[in-house]
Amino acid sequence: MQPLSNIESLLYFSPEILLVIFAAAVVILDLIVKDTESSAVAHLSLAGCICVFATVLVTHFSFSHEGPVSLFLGMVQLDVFSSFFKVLLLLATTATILFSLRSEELDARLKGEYYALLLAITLGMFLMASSTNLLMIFISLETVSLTSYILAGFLTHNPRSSEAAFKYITYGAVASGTMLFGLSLLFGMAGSGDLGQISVRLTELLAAGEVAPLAVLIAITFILAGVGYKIASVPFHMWSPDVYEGAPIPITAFLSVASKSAGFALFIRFFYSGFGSSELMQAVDWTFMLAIVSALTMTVGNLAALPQQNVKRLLAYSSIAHGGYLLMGGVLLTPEGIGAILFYLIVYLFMNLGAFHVVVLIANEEGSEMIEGYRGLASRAPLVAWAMAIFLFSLTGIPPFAGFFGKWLLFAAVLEQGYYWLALVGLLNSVVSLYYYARIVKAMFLEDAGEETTQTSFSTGTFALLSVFVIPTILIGFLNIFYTFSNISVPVIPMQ
Amino acid sequence: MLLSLMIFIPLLGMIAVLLLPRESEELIKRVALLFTLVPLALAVALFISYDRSTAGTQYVVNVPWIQAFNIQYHIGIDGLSVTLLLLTALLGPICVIASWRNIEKGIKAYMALFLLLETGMLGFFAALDLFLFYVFFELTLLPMYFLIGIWGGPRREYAAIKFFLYTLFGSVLMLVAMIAVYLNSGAPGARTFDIPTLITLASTEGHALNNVNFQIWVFLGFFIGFAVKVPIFPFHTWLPDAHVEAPTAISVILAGILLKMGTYGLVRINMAMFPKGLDFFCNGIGFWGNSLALLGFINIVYGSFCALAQTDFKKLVAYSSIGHMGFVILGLSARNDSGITGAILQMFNHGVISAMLFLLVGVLYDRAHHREINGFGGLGTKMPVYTGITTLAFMASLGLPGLSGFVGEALSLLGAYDKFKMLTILSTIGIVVGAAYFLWTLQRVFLGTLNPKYEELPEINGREILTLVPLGILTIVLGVWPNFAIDMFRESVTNLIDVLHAI
Amino acid sequence: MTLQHYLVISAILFTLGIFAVLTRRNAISILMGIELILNSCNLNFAAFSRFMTPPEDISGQVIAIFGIVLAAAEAAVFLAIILAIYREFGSIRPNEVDTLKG
Amino acid sequence: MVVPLISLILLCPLAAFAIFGLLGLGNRSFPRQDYLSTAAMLIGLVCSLLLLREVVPDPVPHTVKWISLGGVTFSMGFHLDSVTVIMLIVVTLVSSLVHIFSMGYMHGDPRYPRFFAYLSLFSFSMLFLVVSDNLLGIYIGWELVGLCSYLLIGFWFEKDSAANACKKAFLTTRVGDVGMFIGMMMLFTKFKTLSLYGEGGIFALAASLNTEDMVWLSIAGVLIFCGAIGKSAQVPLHTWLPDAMEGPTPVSALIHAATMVAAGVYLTARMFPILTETSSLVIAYIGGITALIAATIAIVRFDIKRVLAYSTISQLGYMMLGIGAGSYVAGLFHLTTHAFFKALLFLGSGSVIHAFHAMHAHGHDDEHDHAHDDHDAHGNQDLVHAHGSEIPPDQDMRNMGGLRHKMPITFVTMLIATLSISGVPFVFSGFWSKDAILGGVLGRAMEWNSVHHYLLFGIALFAAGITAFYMFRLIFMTFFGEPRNQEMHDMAHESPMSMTVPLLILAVLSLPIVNVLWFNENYVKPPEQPHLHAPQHAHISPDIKTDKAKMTLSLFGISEAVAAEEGGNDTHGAHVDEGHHGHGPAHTIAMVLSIFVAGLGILLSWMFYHRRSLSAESVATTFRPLYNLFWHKYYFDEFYDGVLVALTVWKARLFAQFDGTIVDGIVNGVGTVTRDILAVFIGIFDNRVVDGLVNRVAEVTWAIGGRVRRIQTGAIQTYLFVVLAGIVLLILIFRVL
Repeated sequence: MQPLSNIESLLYFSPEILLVIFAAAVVILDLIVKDTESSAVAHLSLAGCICVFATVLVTHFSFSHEGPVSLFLGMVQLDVFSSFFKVLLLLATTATILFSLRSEELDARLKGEYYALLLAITLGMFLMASSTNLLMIFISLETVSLTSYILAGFLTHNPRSSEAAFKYITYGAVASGTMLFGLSLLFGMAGSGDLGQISVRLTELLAAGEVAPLAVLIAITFILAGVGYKIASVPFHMWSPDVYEGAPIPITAFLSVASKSAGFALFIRFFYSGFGSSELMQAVDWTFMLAIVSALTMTVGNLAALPQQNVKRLLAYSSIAHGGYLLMGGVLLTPEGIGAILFYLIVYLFMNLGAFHVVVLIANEEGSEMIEGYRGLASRAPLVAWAMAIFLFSLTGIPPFAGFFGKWLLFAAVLEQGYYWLALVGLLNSVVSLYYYARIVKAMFLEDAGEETTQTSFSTGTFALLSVFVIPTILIGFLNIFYTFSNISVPVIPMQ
Repeated sequence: MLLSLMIFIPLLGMIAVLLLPRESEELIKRVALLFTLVPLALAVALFISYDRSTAGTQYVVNVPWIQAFNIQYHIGIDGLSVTLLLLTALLGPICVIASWRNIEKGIKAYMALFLLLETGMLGFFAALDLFLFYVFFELTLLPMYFLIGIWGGPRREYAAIKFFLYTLFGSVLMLVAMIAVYLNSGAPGARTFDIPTLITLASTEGHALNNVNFQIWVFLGFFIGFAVKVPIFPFHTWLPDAHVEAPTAISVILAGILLKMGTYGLVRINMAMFPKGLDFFCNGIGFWGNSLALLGFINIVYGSFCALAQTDFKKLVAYSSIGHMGFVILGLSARNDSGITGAILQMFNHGVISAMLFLLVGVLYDRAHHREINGFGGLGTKMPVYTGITTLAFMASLGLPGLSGFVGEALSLLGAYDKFKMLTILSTIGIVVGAAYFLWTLQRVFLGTLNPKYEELPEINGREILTLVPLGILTIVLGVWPNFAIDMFRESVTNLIDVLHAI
Repeated sequence: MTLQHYLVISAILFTLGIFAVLTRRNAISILMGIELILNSCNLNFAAFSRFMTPPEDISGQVIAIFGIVLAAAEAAVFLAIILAIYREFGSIRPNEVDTLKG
Repeated sequence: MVVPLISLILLCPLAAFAIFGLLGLGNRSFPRQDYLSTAAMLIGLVCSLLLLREVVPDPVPHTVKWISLGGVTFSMGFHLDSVTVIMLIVVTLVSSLVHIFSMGYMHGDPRYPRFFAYLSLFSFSMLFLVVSDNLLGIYIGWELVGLCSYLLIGFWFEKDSAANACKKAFLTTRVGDVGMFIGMMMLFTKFKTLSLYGEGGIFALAASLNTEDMVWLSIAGVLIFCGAIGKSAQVPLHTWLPDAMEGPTPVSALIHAATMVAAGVYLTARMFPILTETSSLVIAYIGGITALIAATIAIVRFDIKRVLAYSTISQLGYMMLGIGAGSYVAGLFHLTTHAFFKALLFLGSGSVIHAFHAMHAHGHDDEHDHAHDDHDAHGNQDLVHAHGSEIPPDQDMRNMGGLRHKMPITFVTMLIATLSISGVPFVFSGFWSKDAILGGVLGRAMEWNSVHHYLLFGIALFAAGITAFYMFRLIFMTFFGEPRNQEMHDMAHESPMSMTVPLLILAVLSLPIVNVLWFNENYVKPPEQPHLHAPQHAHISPDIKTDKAKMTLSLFGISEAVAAEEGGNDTHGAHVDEGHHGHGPAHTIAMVLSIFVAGLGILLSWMFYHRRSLSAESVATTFRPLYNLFWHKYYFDEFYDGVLVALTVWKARLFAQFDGTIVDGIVNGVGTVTRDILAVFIGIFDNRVVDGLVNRVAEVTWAIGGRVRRIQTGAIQTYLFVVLAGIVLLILIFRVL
C-alpha cells in the first residue's frame, strides 16, 4: 500500500484538523467573551468534540473499505484500530469537559486555556493512536505529555497541584528521554523510522546475527520505560498516585482513562507491529517480561490501594491495578488479547469516569476527597450512592456488571495462551481489590451519616450524566456487538 | 417461557418497588409480596405439570446470548433443580412476610434487594449454561452483602464483608476452572458453555474433558467454589457470623437457599460433569479416595459439637446447619441411589427445617431482644403454641422419624455405609450430639420454671404462624410420604448414577 | 571519526544526564540533566542517520531537529512549573517538594 | 378385613392427637379431649379383639412402597401374626385403662387436654411399632414412642428434675437407637432391604447365609439389640428409667412399665430368627445381669415409684434372658403378664400418691409444688443433670403405712399384683410366666449342658427371690403397720371410681386367664433360628420325661405350655429336637426352686418389715459397702455424668475454641509464612488480606499502609531511581533466563 502524499492526506486527516481549528476557536472565543462566569467556551469545545466525533465516523466509514490508509508518507495510519481509539478518546474528552463544567475547583479566569489544552491533548492522543513512525510517535507522545503537565498543575495557588505538575514533568521528561534514547538505538539498528520496515530489518539482522539480541532488548526496555510511564505500569508507575491526587479531579479522571487508553494504543501498535514477528520473538521473548510487569503492576496497585483514605488516590492506585489487568491482554499477541483489551478499555472508560464523576460531586458537596466524606451517602443521596456502588463493584469485576465481562474476556484470553499463573494472580488480585472498593461502599451504606442527615439534592443534569455512565456499566456485558473487537486488531497484528 | 417468567418476575418487582415512593411502606411491602407470590404460583403450576417420568430437562429455553463465545441463555429444569426451585419460590413470600414488621429503616431498598436476590437464586437453579450459571451464582452475592450489611446486627459490616470475600475467593477459583473447561471443550469456535453438551463431551472417551488429571484439577476448582457456599470445613467460618448478624428473613434465605446453591453446584457440575474427578476423591482408596466422605464426616461431627457449645440461639442453629450439610456431602460421596437421593432430600428438608428454625429464633428475638439461650427458661408455660412449633422444628432437625429430617439423614447414611463403613458409623455420633444440643436448648429455653423477666412475653402472633405453617406442613408431609418429593427427581438420580458408573 | 565515537559520546552524555537527574539537589540542575539526556538522543539520531542510512535519507537528522524543538518546549514548561513551585514552596529543592506521598 | 382394622386401630389415636395439634395452633383445645382419646383407644381395643380371629398360620405382609428409588425400595406395611395381635390387645387394653385412670388422676391439671393428646400420640406410635413388618417401620415407631416418652416424662416441665429426666431419657435411649441404626445399615447393605418377612425379607435371606457370615450376623444382631438395651432400660443404659418416674404416674404405668419399655423385648423377639448363639448369649447375659442389678438396687429404695421402676427393669431383664435363652414364648408370655400386673402396681401407687396429694393442696395443681421446692430454677440446667433429686414426700414410703384400711381396693388389687410378680403359685399369672422363663433357661442349660445357662439360671433364681422380698417390703411399708406420718394418713382417702375400676380390671387380668392365649399351641409358634446350633460338647440329656412331672404340670394347665414349647420346638429342626424333652423335668425343678425362693423372700421381708424381728438397719450396717453400692445404684449415673457427659461438653467447648482460634489461625499462619518468605512487595500480600481482612481489618490495613509509605516516599528522585533500577532489573531478568 503506497503512502499518500501530504496534500492527499489532508482529507483523511480531517478529524485532527478540525480539532486544531476548534482549539484555536476556543482561545479566540475566550478573548471575546469577557464574562468569566459564562460557560460559552466549554460549550464550544463540547460542540467541537461532537463535530470531530461525526468526522471521525464519516472518515472511518468512507475510507475503511480501502483497508488501512497510510498518510503523510507513512507518518500516521488511518485504520479501524485508530478510529476505535479516536471514538474512545473523544468520549473521555467529552465527559471530562462535562465534569469540568460542574467542578468548582477550576479557576474561572483560565477556562479558555484549559479547554484549548484539553482539545490539544486529544489531538496528541489521536496521533498516538495512529502514528506508525518513530518521529511521529515521539512527537505525539511529547504533545500529550507537555499538555498534561500543564493541566495537572492547572490549579494555581494550590501547592499540591503544582507539586503534582513538577513531579509529573520531571518523571515524564526522564522517561520520555529514556524512550527517545531507545528509539534512537532502534533507528540505528534498523536504519529507518517506519515501524513496518523496522520489524522487517530487525528480523533480517537478527536472523543474520548482525545485531546482538541484547541490543534489541535494551532498546525495547528503554522504549518500554516511556510507554510504561504513560500506562503507569510498575516500575514506571510511581508518578501516578501523586499526580492523580494533586491534579484537578476532571484531569485525574481524564489522565486515568484517556491517557491510559492512548498509551495502550501506542503500546499495542508499536510493540505488535514493531516487535511482533515470530522470529524476533524467538530472539527476544519480551512478552514474558511484560507478563511479569503486568503481574507486578496489578499486585502493587491493589495492595497500595488498600490503606488509602483519599478516594482520589485510592482510585489512582486502582487504575494502576487495572493497567496491570490490561497488560495481561497485551502479553498474548493474539487478536483475542487485543479484543479483550479494547473491550476492557471501553468498560473501564464508563465505570472509572462514572466513579470520578461521583468523586467530583462529593468534592463539591463535602469539599472532601476522603472516605469519611462518603459516610452515610446512601441516606443522603441514595441514587448517587447506588451509582457509585455499581461503578465500584464493576471495577471489582462482579457480575452482572460490565467490569466482570471485561475481566472475563481478559482471563479467558490469558488462560487460552496457558498463562495459568498470570490468570491466578489476576483473579486473586480482584479478590483483594474487593476489599478497598468495599470500604467505600461500606462507608456509603453501612455507616451512619452521623448527626446531619440532610437530603443532599443534585440537579437533574447530574443524574442524567450519572445515568450515562451507569447504564453502559450495566448493559455492555449483555450486548453482542461489544464482543467483536478482536477484528479491530487486524491492522496491527503482524502477518506471521 | 413459564420458567423465564418465574425467574424475571421478581426483577420486575424490583423495578416496580424502586418506582414507588419510599414513604408508602405498606404499599411497597404489598407489591413485594405480590411479586414473590407470582413465582410461587408458577412454581406450583410447575410442580403439577412437571413430568416425573423422565430424567431429561423440561421447560427448556435456549436462545443465543453472546455468540462470540457461544454463550446461550439456556435454562431448563430437571428433577434436581425443580425441587430447589420450588423451595426458593416458597421461601420468597415467607421471607417477605417475615420481614413485614421487623425491618425499620429503608424498607424500599430492602425489598428491592430481596427481589433481586430471588431472581438470582431462581436463575441459578434453572441455568443450564455454565456462564449463565456463574453469573447468577454471583448475582446473589451483591444483594446478600447489602442485606446483611445494612439491616444486620451490631457486627454486620464485618459479617457482610467476610461473607463477600469468602464467596468471591471461592468463585474466582471456580471461574478459572470454568474457563479451563470452556477452552478444552473443543476447537476455537466450536467451544461451548452448554452444561448438557459439556456433560456428554466429558463422558466421551478421548475427549480433552475426559482426561482424568484435567477432571481432578477442574473438580477441585469448582469444589472450592462450592465448598465455601455449602460451607464445608474449613471454609465455614463465615457462616456463623453471617447468620448471627443477618436479619431473620435473610438468615432464612441464607440457610434455606444459599447453602443449597453450593450442594446443588456439587451435584450439577462436579458430579455430573467430572465423574472421573469425583471417582478420584471418593473411590474409597487411600486418603484422597476417602477425602470427600471425610469432609462430610468432619462437617457432621464438628458442626454438631460446635453447636453443642453455643450459647447464642442463632449461632447454635447456624452450626447445626453445618452439621446437616455434612450429611449431604456424605450422601453424595456414596454415589449410589440411596446416598444421592438422601443427599438431595436432605438439601430440600434442611432448607425447610432450618428456615423454620431461623424464623422461630427471629420470633423469640423480636420479643426478648436477645438470643442468649441461658437467659430464658420456662417459656413453655408462657407461650405454649410457640413451644409446640419449636419442638416440632427441633425434632425434625434432630432427625426424628416421621418428620422430613429423618428420611434424608437415614438415606444418606444407608447409602454411605455401603462405601465408607467406618466413617459412616462415626458420623452417627452426629445423630446423638444433634439430639443432645437441641434437647438441651429446648430445656434451657422452654422447660423449667418461668424466668420472671418474661412473665409478660406475648404469644407468637398470627403473621408469624402464617410463615411457619407451610413449612411445618411440608416437614410432616415429606416425613410421612417422602415419595412425594422423590418422585420429582428419581429419574434424574438414576440418570446421574448411570453417568457416574459409566466411567 | 567513526560511528563508535559518536555512540560512546552520546552514551556518556546519557549517563551524565541520568546521574544529574538522580543526584542534583536543585530543580534547575535536574532540568540540565534532562537536556543532556535529550541531546544524547539527538546525537545518536544524527550519527546513525549519517552512518547507517543512504546519504539522501535524512530522516535521522529530521528527528534530531524535532528533538531539539521539543526539548526547548519542555524546558519552557519545566521552568514555568519551577516558578510555580518556588511560589508555593519557597524552594526549588526537589526533596523538599514531597507533600504528596504514601 | 385385616388392613382396615389395623388402619382403624392406628388412625383413631392419631386423629385424636391431630385434632389437638390443629386446634393447638390457635392456642385452643377441644373441650373433651379426654373422651376423644379414650374413645379412640377403646375402638382400638375392640378392633384388636376382632383381629384375634384374623390370625393365619403364615401371614402375608400387607405393604406399600414408602420410598422407591431407582434401585431399592423401602416398603411400609403390616405384619399380623399371633404375637402382633396379642401385643395389640395388651397395648390397647392397658392404654384404655390408663386413659380412664388418668381422667381421675390428672383431673384439674392445667394441661389436662394435652396429656390425653400425648397419650393418644404415644398409643399410635406404639401400635405402629407393633404392627409394622419392617425394621424401618419399627425404627420409626421406636423413635416416636421415644418422643412421646420425652414429652410425657417432661409433662410437668416446670420441675427441673422432670426437665432433666425427659432429656436424659431421650438421649440415653437415642444412644441405643444409634446402635440399632448401625445394625440396620449393616443388614441393609447386605440384603438391600429392611423388610423382615416374605420372600425378599431379611429372615428369608439371612436363613441362606453360610457359616462364615456368622460373626457378621452376630454383630448385626447385637447392634439391633442395642436399641432394645436403650428402650428396655437394660444395663448399661438403664439409668434413665428410674428418673423417668418424674412423669405423671399413669405415664409410668403405661409407657415405663407396660408398653414402651417392653417394646425392646418385642423387638428382640422379632429378631429371633437371625439370632446366632453368640448374640443370644449376649442377650441372655445382659438380661440376667440387668435382672439381678436392678433387683438389688430396688431393695434399698424408699420412693415407691422408684422401687417399681427398678423392679420393672429387672423384670424386663427376665424377658430378655428368656428370649436370649431361646424360650421365645416364655419371654413374650412374661411380657404380657408383666404388662398387666406392673401397670396395676403403678396405678395402685398412683392411687396412693393421689390419696396423699389431698393433704398438700386441693386439686392437682399441687403437682407443681415440686417446682417451688426446687432449688434454683436454672442452677442445674446443665447437660450434666442433677439427679437422685430428693424424694417428694407423697412418694416416700417412709411416710406411709397402715393404708390398708384407708384404701382397701387399692390395697387388695396391689396385693394381688405383688403376689403375681413375686411368683406365688399357682393362681397368679406372674408365677407361670416367670417359671416358664426359669424353666426355659434351665432347660437350655441341661440340654446343652452349658455352664453359661446354669449360671444364668442361678442369677435369675436369686433375682426372683429378691423380687419377692422387695415387693413385699413395699406392701408392708405402705399398707401394713402403723401410719408413720399421722396427718398425711388422716388426709388419705380411697380414690374415685374412675381410678379404682381400672385397678380392679387389671387385678383380674393378673390372674392366669391370659395364659390361654399363649398355650394354645397352634396359636403362638416360636420362629426357627436357622443359625442357632447347639455347641458340639452339648451332650443330649437322656429322655427323663416322667409322667409324674407331666401330671403335676397338667394339673395347672401348664401342660399346654410344655406342649407349646415342644410344638414350637418341633419346627426347630433335628439338631435340637431331642434336647427339648429336657423341658419337662427342667420346668418341674425350676418351679419347685422358684416357689422356694419366692417363699423365702416373702418370709424375710415379713420378718424385716412387718414383724420387725430383724432390723434392716443392722443388716445395712453390717454390709455397709454392699449397701452403699445398692444405694448409689452401682454408681452408673455418677460415671455417666462425671465422665461421659462431662467429656462431651468439654469436647464441644474445645471444638468451639478450635473453631474460633485455630481454623482462622491456620489461614493467618499461612499468611505470616508467605509474608516472611517474600519480603517487601508480596509481604504486604499477607494471606490475611484474603481471609483475615476478614478478621483483623484495621491492624493489617495499617501494617500494609506502613509498608506502602516506605515505597511511595514523596521524593521525586527516589521515583526516578526506581525507574532506572526497574529498567536494569528487567534487562537482567532476561539475561539470567
